[in-house]
Amino acid sequence: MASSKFPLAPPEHSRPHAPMGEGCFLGETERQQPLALKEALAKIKNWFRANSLWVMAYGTGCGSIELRPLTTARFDMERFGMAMRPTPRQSNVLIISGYLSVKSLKRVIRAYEQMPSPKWVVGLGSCTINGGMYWDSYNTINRLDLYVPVDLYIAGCMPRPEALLEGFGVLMEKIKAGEANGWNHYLEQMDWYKENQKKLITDWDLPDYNW
Amino acid sequence: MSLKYTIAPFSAWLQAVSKPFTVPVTGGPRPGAPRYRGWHINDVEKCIGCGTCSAICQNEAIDMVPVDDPVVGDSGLRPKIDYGRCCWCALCVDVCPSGSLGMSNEYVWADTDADVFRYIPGVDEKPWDDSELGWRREEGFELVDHDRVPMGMLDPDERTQTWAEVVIGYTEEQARVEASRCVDCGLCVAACPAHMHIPDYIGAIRDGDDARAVQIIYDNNAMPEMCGKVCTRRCESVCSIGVQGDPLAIRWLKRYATERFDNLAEVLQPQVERVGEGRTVAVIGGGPSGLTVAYYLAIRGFEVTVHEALPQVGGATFFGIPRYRFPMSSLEKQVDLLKSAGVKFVLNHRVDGDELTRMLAENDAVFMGVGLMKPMALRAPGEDLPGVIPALDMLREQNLGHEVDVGEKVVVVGGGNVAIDASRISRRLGAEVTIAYRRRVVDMPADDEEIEDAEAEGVEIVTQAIPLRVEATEDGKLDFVWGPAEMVQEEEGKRPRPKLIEGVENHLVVDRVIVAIGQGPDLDWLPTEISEKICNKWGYIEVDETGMTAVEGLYAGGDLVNDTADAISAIADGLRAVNGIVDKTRAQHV
Amino acid sequence: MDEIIQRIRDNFGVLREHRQRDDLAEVWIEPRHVLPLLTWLKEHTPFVQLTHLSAVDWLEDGEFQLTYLLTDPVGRRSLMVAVRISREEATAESVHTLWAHAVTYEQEINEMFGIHFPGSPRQGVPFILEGWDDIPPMRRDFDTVEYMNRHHPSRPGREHTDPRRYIGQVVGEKGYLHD
Amino acid sequence: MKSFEEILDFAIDNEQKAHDLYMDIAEMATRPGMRQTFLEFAAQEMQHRERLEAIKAGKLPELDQARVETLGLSEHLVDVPVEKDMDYQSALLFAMKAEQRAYDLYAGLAKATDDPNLVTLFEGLAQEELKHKLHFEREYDDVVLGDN
Amino acid sequence: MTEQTALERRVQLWFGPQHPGITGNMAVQAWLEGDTLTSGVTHVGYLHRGFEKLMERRKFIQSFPIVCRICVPEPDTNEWLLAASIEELSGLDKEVPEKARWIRTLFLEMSRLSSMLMVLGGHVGAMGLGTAPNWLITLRDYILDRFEELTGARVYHMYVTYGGVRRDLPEGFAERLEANLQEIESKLPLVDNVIFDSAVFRKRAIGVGVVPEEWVDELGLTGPIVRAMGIARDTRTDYPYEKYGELDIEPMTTTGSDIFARAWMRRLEIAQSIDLIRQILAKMPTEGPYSAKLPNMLTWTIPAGETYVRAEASRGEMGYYVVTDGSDKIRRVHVRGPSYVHGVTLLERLMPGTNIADLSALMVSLQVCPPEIER
Repeated sequence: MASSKFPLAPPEHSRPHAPMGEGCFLGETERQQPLALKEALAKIKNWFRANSLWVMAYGTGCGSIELRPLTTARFDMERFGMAMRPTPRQSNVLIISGYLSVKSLKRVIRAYEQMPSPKWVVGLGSCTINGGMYWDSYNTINRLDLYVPVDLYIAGCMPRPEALLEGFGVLMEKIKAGEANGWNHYLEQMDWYKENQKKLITDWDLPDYNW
Repeated sequence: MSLKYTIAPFSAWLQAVSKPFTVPVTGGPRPGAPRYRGWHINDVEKCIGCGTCSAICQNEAIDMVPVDDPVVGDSGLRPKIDYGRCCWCALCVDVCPSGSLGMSNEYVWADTDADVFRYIPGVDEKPWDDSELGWRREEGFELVDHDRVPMGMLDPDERTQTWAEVVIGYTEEQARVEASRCVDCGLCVAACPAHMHIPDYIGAIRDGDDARAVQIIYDNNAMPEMCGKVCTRRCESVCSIGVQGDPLAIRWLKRYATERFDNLAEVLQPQVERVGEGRTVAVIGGGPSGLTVAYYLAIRGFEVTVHEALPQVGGATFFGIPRYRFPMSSLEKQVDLLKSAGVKFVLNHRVDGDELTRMLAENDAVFMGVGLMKPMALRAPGEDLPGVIPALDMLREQNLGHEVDVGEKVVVVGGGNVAIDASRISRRLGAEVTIAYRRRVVDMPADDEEIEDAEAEGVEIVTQAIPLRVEATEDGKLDFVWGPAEMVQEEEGKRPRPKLIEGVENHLVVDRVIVAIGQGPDLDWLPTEISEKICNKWGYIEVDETGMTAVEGLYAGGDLVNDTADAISAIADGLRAVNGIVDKTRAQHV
Repeated sequence: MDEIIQRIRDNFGVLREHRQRDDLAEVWIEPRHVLPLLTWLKEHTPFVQLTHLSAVDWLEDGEFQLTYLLTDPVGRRSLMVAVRISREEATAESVHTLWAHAVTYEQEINEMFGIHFPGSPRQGVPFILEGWDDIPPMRRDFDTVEYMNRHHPSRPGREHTDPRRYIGQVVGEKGYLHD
Repeated sequence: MKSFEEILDFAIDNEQKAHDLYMDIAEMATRPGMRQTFLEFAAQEMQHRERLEAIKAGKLPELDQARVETLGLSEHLVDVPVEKDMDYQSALLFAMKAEQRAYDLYAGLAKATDDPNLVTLFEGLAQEELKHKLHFEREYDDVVLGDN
Repeated sequence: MTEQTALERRVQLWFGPQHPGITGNMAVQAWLEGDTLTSGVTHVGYLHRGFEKLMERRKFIQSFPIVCRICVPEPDTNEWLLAASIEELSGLDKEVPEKARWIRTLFLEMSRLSSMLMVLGGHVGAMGLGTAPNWLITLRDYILDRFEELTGARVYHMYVTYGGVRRDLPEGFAERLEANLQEIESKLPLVDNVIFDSAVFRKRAIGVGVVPEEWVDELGLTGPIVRAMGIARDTRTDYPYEKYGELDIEPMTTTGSDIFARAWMRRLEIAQSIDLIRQILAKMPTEGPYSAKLPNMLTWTIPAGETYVRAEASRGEMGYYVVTDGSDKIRRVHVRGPSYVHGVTLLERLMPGTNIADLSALMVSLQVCPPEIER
């Protein structure tokens, strides 16, 4: 599986059919670099990443109502290098703004997989943690982390824009420290995620991975 | 399209110099509004662990978790909030019967771990614990009903003219409304000495199933109609609704349900194993504890004989409680139930020491519940004068249907229920009544409602009055001399004691001085070899956790055993003995 | 209002009627009268708008109730026409020919209750749900909590102690009328 | 009585006598539980005696001179004779009265003497007896007069 | 290059659910020939939570926090409708205190105002104009500040309950609200400049998305869509509820029935709302209880019955059809949101012939709110 160009073996439990070839997005190119340089580069990279969070404009639930004040003049998230992007291809932050119906979850998985790495998922509100007020609904999931890797939870129903800003502050710190690695986890545990997704989405008609 | 429409939008540029809308980043997030609904806070000292917050939460976000040992009036449970469920609707705060739960105005909490968003407010330390602002319980908006359905009563003027029951009782509709106030917390169950299934029968009454309510009531109380009328109601004193409003009228609801049915044997269908088939039990004393033992053993096949010194069973509930509170018909209904269960009664028969010894030999078990029959003496000079009478004697004579003459003016010494009963009876006998009590009205052991009723009926209460002596006057009356007292707080937390103010004497000329200062055990008739084993220094009887005394096979209960001396505790003692006797019988079967 | 109800009574027969408010009345009619009555109301009375079409599941009675809310926008009053149909193979006549938006209502009721409206264009086409494999969720016999437990696991680690039971347990609450 | 020690001996003797009296009453008590009551009273007198002995031996600080406020219960209650079938109420009453008498004795002695040291000692002993009396008064107030 | 057939020229396009131009989490499946839609189908269900099912297993008081989630931009109409319908069926409506009714009217009108400010912002935002949304959404946020002060929350207020409201107005509330209203009024001319006097907006809005008058009765259209045709219909005046009957209020109308007219309707109604709020504040009694005495909400049962209660949301007539069966829970509730017709049948009818670039503008002008379609 590992080509000579990518000496790093694929992580354990990785999806056997995950393409690891040239040009693949997975290719976090690992060259034989001095350790110190590698660390320094990683730090610089993470600093840039943390300060240019591009958020995908997908209002999946109620919580997105507080994204509008956040993007406009009063709370103005562009001050912090964050911007809304209309397409997954340009985004690296996916905000799951609350509950997800099964129908939405399908689209969310697809959108998430289309986002280029590194990417982070932020769960807003009770619903993403344990189902929130729709805990007994037949149509909403109770735990978001079963289906996509969640890097940060912001509690509230729904969290106010100020809480979101604080939350993004936490996310930025985690990114700078190199601790927000949900996207890696998703790849490493792909089998587990896919199993959960397919267990719930009975009419699975998606490709196994959306590039 | 005119030029205007091309130019007008550019006016927006003028805003470049105006004050920006943007909230500054410095100084952290804006504080929430004064009544913002943020993270929960809980005053755990005030919280009673009733779980109403958890019950009203539509998201099942609140778990009750044990944090402390349960005590009467506090389950020891505290709410733990799951912020993966909470929707910040604050119904939990608005419903909180103790008013302990609140919300701070803090709202920021972000974490990478989904499992951290749970805590017990007030127990797990949080930065917002001391938050002054935030959503709180507010008077004027209650989600539970604080107001009890008022009980109909005879008019006070009318009452003194009749022996009819003062309390009229709830109508069906009133009972349903009152029952619907219950929040099903169960604190009352712990407070009730017999641990009656209070929320369950209230629920049955609320749902309109009175027969079920009666079955639940009789499940662990064989004299509930009596309790429904005269119980001391520890349950109501811990009722969670009672913290901020009127407690549920648990007694009146029990009264309502039990009064609904005349033939109890038909309604109650005990489903028990007749483990006592072929065994005999003697019960000495037909009071609440004895009758409880008799009923629950009889339905289990035991052959039970109740020995009673008076011509009627009921014990203190017969001779000690005036008929206007507990009519004879109610008592007879209970006795009928016992008879239908096969209990035998030997009336007008006082058991003596030899007979007790014989009974112990002849029966599988003997239960003794003879109560406190000896009135405490005043021990003031003049107590032997004719006209100074113990209240118990007066009550007994009255209840036995004998003529009682109290004259025109009476002073009753004491502040317990007996004193109140004696006063109210005297009122009905046409006398002017004064109660002389050593302490304050709040210290009176008598039921608050009873005190109010007595006052409504024209009984005058003189407090902090210490009896000094009784003297005979020349015209054949009695001069009751008393001195005023001051209340001294000797120890923190204990009730203050009265201390005589020397040198002042007040006189009250009356026809009768009725002494109701308390009563003690009268066990002189016990054989010494038994009394030595079972009595403690105060002359009361000691039993183990099965209700048995140090004498094998001799069980005891009631006022003789417990230190609260009320009917429901006696019933609880009876139940304990039932358990003990049944368990022992079962063990013998094996 | 009284006059309209009187005319319905005369021409179609009313099983039950109820005046909720001055501007709101409800009549229960037989299923066979639904289309004629609604057509008549739309064509010959001021009740020209269909405000909503809703279904109620009376599981105990083995029936569904369909409620058509018709509004007279000029006279500012509404009339609810209710009809009970059997829950077995539940079928009702479509009114989409009278009001185009009834298609959506009928599509939704078809999906959420399983009531079939023959002739309505989008019957059987999923409207809200996707990949649904259980009985229609708005039926009373569909248990949403049971479904949730099967499909949407909750976060573990919670334990609730019911105060009522807990207290009973601690104090040793017992019954004596049964063993 | 002259010396400090003599007086203490006298007091110790008094306590011993009281103890013996209670023992005698306990011996003849017929009512259930009353024997135990009087045995306890006797044991209390023994404790009082031991306390005085400890003071005499210098093991304890001198007697507390603070005035004890009693409830003034016994003064207005009748005397009770020693009987074999005394009940708990009578027993308490008897004990209260006994302590009152002891107090009266010491208080009288304190008045009758001029030596300021002895006055102090007698008054200390008197207060000690009042403390004992208060103990019984409290018990009487709680147990006998619970309803009053 | 060979000639393409009509079929070959036809393109199927999924517009949404993840698309910045769509009004919330919904989708339109559109068929195009070139830039022009030949037909379209609305797809919803992405936000379906089963409110109506969930309310069937919640006690009355437990249903009340959940209903506000049915429409996120304007939750309060839902709260009021549930309260009003349950009050009507239980007979509690006779006990709602005078002051509570005034507070409710104020609350509903504030809610309309905040919703319309947001939608007008969204309206031009969907056409790619960025200035006005920045202002309007901020102005809405000032109203949210007042909501926060009044109810304890910014968006989901959970404030109107059976028998009244949950809290009294805070001290000095009217003055602070008046200051916000003045702030909004002072900004409105600027908003007019960048929206209604903007050549871009006028060119794209005038004459586009015209709703014919015949459809009103056929589809049961309500609200600003109807008023933008010049028909004066408004639930607040037609079926006066709470204190609307005591206010000086006339339905606003305009003509044109196109996207511009509907945007202008909102602009008119923002001014109307501001006026109404001032009237309410002036007439509101200062003293008195804000809630009736409630029975124990954990055990409350109400008699069996059916009713339909309606209110004017910023999008049109919103109604609750509620059935009770004498138990402690709702038997059935059917939420009739205005978008149910506007977002599905009406939108699908308007789509053929519409330019794909105008689709966003068209949807937002109908103010489609997907959660109230699927609940």
